[in-house]
Amino acid sequence: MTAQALFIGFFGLAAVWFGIVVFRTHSMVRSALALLFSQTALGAMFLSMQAEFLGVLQIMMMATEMSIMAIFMVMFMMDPGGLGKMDMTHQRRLSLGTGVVAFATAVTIALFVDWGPITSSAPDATQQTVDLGLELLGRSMLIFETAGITILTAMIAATAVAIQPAAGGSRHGR
Amino acid sequence: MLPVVSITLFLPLLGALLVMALRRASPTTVHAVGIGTSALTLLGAVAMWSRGVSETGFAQLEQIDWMPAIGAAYRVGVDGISLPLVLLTAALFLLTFIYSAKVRERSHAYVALMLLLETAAIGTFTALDAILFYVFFEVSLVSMYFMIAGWGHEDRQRAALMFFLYTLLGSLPLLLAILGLYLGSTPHSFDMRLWIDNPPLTGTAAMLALIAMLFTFAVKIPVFPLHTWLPAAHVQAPAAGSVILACVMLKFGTYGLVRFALQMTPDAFREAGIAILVVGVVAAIYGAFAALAQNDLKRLVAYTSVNHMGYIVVGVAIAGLAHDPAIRALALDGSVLQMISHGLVTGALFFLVGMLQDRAHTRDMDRFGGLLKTVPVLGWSFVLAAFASLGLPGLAHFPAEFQIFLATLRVEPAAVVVILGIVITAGLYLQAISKVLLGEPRASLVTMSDLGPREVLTLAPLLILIVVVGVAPGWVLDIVHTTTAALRF
Amino acid sequence: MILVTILSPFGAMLMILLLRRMPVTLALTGATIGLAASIGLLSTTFNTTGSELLLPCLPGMPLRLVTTPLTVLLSVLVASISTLVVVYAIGYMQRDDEKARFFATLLLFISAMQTLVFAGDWILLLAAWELIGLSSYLLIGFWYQRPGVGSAATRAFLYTRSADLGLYIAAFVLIGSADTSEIAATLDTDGNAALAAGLLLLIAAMGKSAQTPLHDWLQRAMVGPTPVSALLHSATLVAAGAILLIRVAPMLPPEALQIIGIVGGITTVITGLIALGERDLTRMLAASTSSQYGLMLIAVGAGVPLAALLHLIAHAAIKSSLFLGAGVFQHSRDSTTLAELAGAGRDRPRIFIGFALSAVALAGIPPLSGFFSKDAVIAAALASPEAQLLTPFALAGTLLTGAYMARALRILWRGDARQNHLAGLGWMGSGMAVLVTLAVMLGAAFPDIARGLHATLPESTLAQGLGLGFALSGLAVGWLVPVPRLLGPLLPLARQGFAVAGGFDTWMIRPARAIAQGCEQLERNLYNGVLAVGGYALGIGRAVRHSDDRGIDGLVFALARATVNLGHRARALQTGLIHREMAITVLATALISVVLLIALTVY
Amino acid sequence: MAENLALLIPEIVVLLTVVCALVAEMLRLPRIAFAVTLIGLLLATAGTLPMLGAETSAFGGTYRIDTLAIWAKLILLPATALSVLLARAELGGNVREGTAYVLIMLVTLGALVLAAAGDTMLLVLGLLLSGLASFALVAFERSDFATEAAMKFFVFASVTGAIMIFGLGYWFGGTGSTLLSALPDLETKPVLAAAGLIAVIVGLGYKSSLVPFHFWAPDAYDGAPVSIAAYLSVVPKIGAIFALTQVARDLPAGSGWTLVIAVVAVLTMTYGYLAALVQNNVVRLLAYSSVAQAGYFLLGIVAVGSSALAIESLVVFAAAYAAMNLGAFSVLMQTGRTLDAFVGAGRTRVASGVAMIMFLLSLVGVPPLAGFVGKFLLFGASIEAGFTWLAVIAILNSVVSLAVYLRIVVPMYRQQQNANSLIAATRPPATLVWVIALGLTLGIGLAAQALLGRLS
Amino acid sequence: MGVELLIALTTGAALFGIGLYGALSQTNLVMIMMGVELILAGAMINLVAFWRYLHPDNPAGQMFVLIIMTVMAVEMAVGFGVAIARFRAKGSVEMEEATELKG
Repeated sequence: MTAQALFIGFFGLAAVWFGIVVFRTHSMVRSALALLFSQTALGAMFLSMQAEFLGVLQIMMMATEMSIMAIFMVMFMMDPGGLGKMDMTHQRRLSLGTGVVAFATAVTIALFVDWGPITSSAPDATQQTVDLGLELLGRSMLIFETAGITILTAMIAATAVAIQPAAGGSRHGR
Repeated sequence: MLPVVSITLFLPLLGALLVMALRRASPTTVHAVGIGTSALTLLGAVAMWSRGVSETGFAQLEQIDWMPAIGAAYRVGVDGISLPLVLLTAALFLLTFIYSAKVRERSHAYVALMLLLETAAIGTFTALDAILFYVFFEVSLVSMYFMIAGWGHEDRQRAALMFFLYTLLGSLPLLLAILGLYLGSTPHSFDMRLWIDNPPLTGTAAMLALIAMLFTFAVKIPVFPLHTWLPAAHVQAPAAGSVILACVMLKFGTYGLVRFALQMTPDAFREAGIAILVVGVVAAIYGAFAALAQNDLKRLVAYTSVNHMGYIVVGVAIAGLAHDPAIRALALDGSVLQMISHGLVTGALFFLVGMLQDRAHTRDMDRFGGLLKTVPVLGWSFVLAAFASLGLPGLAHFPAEFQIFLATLRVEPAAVVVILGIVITAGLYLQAISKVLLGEPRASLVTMSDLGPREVLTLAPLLILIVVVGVAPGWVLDIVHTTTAALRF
Repeated sequence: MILVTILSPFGAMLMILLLRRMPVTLALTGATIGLAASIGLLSTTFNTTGSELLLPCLPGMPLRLVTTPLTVLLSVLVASISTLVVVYAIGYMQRDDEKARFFATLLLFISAMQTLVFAGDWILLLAAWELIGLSSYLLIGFWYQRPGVGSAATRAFLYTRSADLGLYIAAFVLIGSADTSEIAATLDTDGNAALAAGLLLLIAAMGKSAQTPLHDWLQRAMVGPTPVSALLHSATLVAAGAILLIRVAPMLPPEALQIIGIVGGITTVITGLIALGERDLTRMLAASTSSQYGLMLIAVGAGVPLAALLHLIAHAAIKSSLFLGAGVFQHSRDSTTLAELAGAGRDRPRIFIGFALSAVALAGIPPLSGFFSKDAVIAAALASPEAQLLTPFALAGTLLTGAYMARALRILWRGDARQNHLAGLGWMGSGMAVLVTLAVMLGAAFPDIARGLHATLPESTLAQGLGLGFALSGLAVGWLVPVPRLLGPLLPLARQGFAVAGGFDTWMIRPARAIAQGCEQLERNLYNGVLAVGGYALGIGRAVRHSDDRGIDGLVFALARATVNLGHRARALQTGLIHREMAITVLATALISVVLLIALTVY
Repeated sequence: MAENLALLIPEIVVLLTVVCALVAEMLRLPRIAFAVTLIGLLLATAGTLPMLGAETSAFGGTYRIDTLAIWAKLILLPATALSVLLARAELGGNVREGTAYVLIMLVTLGALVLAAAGDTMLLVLGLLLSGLASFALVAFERSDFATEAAMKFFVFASVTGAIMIFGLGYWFGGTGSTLLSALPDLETKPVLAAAGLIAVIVGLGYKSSLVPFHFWAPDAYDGAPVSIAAYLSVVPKIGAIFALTQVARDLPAGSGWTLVIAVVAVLTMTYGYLAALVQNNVVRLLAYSSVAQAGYFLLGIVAVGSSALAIESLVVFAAAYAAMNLGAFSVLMQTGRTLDAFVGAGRTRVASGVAMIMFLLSLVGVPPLAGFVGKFLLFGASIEAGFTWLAVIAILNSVVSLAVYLRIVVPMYRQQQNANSLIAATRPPATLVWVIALGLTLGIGLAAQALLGRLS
Repeated sequence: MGVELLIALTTGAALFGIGLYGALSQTNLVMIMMGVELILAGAMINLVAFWRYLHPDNPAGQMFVLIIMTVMAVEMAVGFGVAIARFRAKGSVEMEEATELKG
């Protein structure tokens, strides 16, 4: 049981705990915050697993993302302050069962698959960054480019779908 | 060389397109187009006949590549088994057009549909590519569906649907079998000639393919217990539809039985021969008995079809079982001739029943009586056709049934019980004649008019052919025998 | 020459049908030309081995027409009798409006019979055999509008056709074992095939020649015009059975012969008794025909087909003249019942004399033809290995013949004459006259015939004595003793035609109808059982109960309906509630995973 | 790198087109956007032609240039062009017309990426790329229906996508590579192979609307404009099917994946046709029909690796499916959304009526139409692969399908009850589409050799 | 020895389960999106663990994580777009109110 394992376990627990909180509060804003904490804990896990670049990136991205989400809640949702106590769930039992089964299955896989030899040491941070850079601009360049296009698409699509409805263009035949 | 087969095959389709194009034409013009086209088609068929068949496989081959990569092509041609059927088809369609020239209800669609059906029928008999065969097989099904649904009698929608479901369900196994044969052939090809020369499947695969094919053709022929669509379809179909259905489309089943089941999976066919034979025997006898119980003339004729087609199944089964090529040829000669005879005789009978129904608006035998006095020409025509149907010598069925029975006795003597059928059919036809034609004329029917010129024109060729085939079957059998005697499997 | 004998009546028929006029002239011409051709053939072929004519038919099985002394002789018989019947019919049918149809059918009948006689292969024989069945159907049903005629004609055709199955199968057996359809070649068959074929042929012959128990139709067939009966009974339809057996006699093994003899013997006695009890003149003559053919079968069974042939020839002339006479009496009294005909002989004494001569000839009184032929039969019976069985039958037949003929003569003569004019009597009389002459004289020709056929007749004084004695006693008994006393308890039985428990109707027609009804029932209820079982699945049962569909149709429609129901059910899954749908998706994914796990463990 | 870029010409052209169209849209020049889109598509198609016959990959195996990928371009780009024509017919005059073209092009790009994916990451991105713009397209109208459809679509897409990503992680864990070509290494780790496979089936199954991942499809098609429904039922679906094929090619044999695909195929075909059988809304009917058709594709996928016919059959059926489905939708667009609208349509408009029959018969698989050739090859492939029972079920389903499509055909020739019922206006671009589609449906059927010759 | 790996994988599994629960049980579009985020988070932690303990030599694992981050961001963006459109049309993003399309 190494320190690394302890860290991972701790942050893992935190991530899971906040993950649960997401669906246990009755306020969306609080849910968004819980998700933010969960994701941050995840970032911390990345850091503990010596994936510095990813960890930092994760924490930064998620912070931005969740802030947007919270703002969105306040702007649009009926329950900005999280004061209401209304139930926002359905088919809970079924969902719970599904979640538990999914968890169990994933754990089973983790436990019973022969993962092969475990590497104890990771490349150092610089090496990682170099590797990742080479990967990005080499083999995975197309993937990276595609990701870029995807972001472009997301921008166009989100804008297209979110801007004020256009006049005219009524549907035919309905 | 002029591609006579293709011309004959597609002439009716051209006619159908012409009819569609003449949207404003009067029914008379449309029927004239129909008659003209089918007459030309008959001419084409006669030309094919005059070119004859070859002793080695198929003759008059015409081929255009379609998908060489998967071995599919447009291939047509004839042999001694298909050529008579083509001629029969062309002749019957012409007569049907003449008979139905009175149809005024949606005549455009009627004529176009019939012409489409004619192409499909001729195509089924001439196709030498399995895909092409299947296409024509299916197209005929669809056109017949619309025929029954559009111009049938009171309960037509139901009958049409049943016909459709039955034969569609029936034809799907054939597709599977075709796929099996295709995958079994090396190189992969849909060329039916290759399949016949070198049966692609062996063992269990062949047996499975055979069972699939048998199912398809059993529905189409039809044999007991898959025959129940037949009486319904016949009763509801218009007379012309009944004629085409009984005389041409039932032959798809028996033709397929010979062409596919027997020729493409001969070993499996031999193994299953006894079972097929039993099915044929049961169908023949059952059909005869069921017909005996009918009071509806059309149903009666329909059930006798089951009987006669049963003989063909027996003949083909015997051909499969026989080891002596001479006996095999004998059985096949009989079966093919029986197909022709059944076409002629049942065609005449359905026309006659249609004519009776036009006049009396009923098909119930008990409501007729003494018609021989009031409508002698119709009556005597019926007597002639009925006697032909019960297998009287000198008329079309006799030589065919004689050959089938003779071959049966020589291969499987026990199966000769099927001959009982001819006594039962004799009984039922005599009973029908007695009820409908003999006795004192009914008061309600004395005003009935005898056959008009159009009707005579329809019937006379059939009746003449019935006698000609009965007295001198040689002109048909020579063609048939050329092929059957050369069959080796 | 052969073709002329067949085609001249046939051509005349076609001419009549096409021209629809001058039926009489054409018919007479056709029949006469045929007769001339036959006689011509006789003169060229007699004493030779004969010749053969091939016509194309089925591949490998040509049709054959053979001229041998036997066939030519029979052809002459057919041609002459039929010509005379045509002559007679000209008079008989004078008042009928449908002469054309009558003569056309008659000519068809003649040409079919000629074909049968000349047929040298089984196919042609079979064809002719069935065609005479058809033409007799048409002739018996000639007055189709009268009640009962249709059913009588139907019955005649059905009886014979049922029996024809024997001929069909026999032909198949013979062709199969000899590998040719030529009759002459198939006669070499022996062993089981020969026995089977012989018995099957016997069945066919029993049907055509109206042998017990298939004798019923012949009497009913009397509803047709009398010339038809004359022709039917003498040289054509009924004769065909005997002719068939005579022709195949060389092939028949002893067992078959024995059975043939027994069948003939039983028939001759039973139908003789029926004739004795009959109350209708033509029906009596019909029963008598069966009886006489029974005698011929005895001769065949005794191994002397020549005797049967001679009796056939003699009987042909005699019976046709008897029928012609009966026809005249019928015209004169408009009835055929013996009660009505009492004294009819006195109306036309000349006709009666002819009738009486023929009757006595049939009974077997010398020097009339019947005596010689009947003696030949008795002699054959005596000489056969089965003498103790066949001789009593033959003698009983002779006795009965005398008895019923005497009874008929007595009724016709005892009674009051009525004067009336009869149209066409001249034609009728002349036809009959020639026939009576033949009936009287033919006996003289028998030795020549036997010589022409290279066969010898069994001669036996004992037979002559016995025959004469029984014939005379028969005549005496018939004239003197009233029928009820003679038959005693047998009378009602005889009047019912010895039909056992309803006869043919009960044993053949009713079962056939029952089976047909059964099929119809099955047709309606087919797979109802299956439906009941399948009712649990797919709701088919419910669908069927809700509709009036039955049988397989019901299944098909139920399937269609069940499919639509399934469709509705499938559609119901699409609730529009995304969480439900997603849950279904996830659960289904879990199921798919399970499938995959199973697949993994299986592979 | 440069030679790698040469292999990407079609994609680059599409991307450039997107940019140009976007610029045109910003300048409020919808006609130009339309023209640019069409020209770009044609250029991209033309740019693909020289690659025919290539069997290679770019960027270290992440992007495949093989038969499937090339033919995906040759099928999807023209299909997109037809869809753009349809969209022009339906949405022409709308203020945001150009946006639609841009979004359509982006979805197509995603589908192309999917079909050529050689790497799990590209699978993810392709799925995303073809999904994102679709939501916007479905929501184009902003009505209740449209937004509901888009929302459901989005939820379904994101959840299934997430599941897929989660599962794909296991493949990386098992092989140490994200390349599909590394999959055979999983031979010894069947559980991981299975986990990833299930995930892929979920993700791609949603995109190709396989049962039980199809729930979004009828709703989305119904909520979207007809042209968009037509487009979505063809292009992204074929892309996803091809992606699944790319995955299936590399899956280790003996991991039982064929059985799973076969089971899904049965579910898809059966459920699709059964549900279609009871629809009264023709768009939904065609939606379910397209669900069922997706099941037929799986027959080819099952045979990948064990039958030489598999790839051929998939390509041919994809081409046929694109033609006949677009054709059917284009006739639908000019007729109406409900079955009632079809009453008498065959009598008033003979040509389009006949064309509709052709499309529907082709969907059934009646020879000699395109659908027949495709289905026939698929059946052949699956039988050759030992899945005869699957072919039997597929054939049985074809029977049901006939009933489904007859439900459209029969009213078309029924007498119209009220003669003054509204007839949707004909729109020339849509007419052009069905004419082309008809030509293709007949052409692929009759001249299948042209296609097959190229393929083998 | 792979305690770290196991812990990480278990965390991933837990996040997956929670996310799935959320996606299935929430009635609100935004909340469902949160569930999806959690599933993706689980995927990320799995991938990082695989990279770190099994295949550190292959940066593709990290690459994949990057891609997943993109996916998260992008989906969130479009999801909000859809939510806005829906909100404009209907005034709510409740899933249970979206039942007009069915059958």
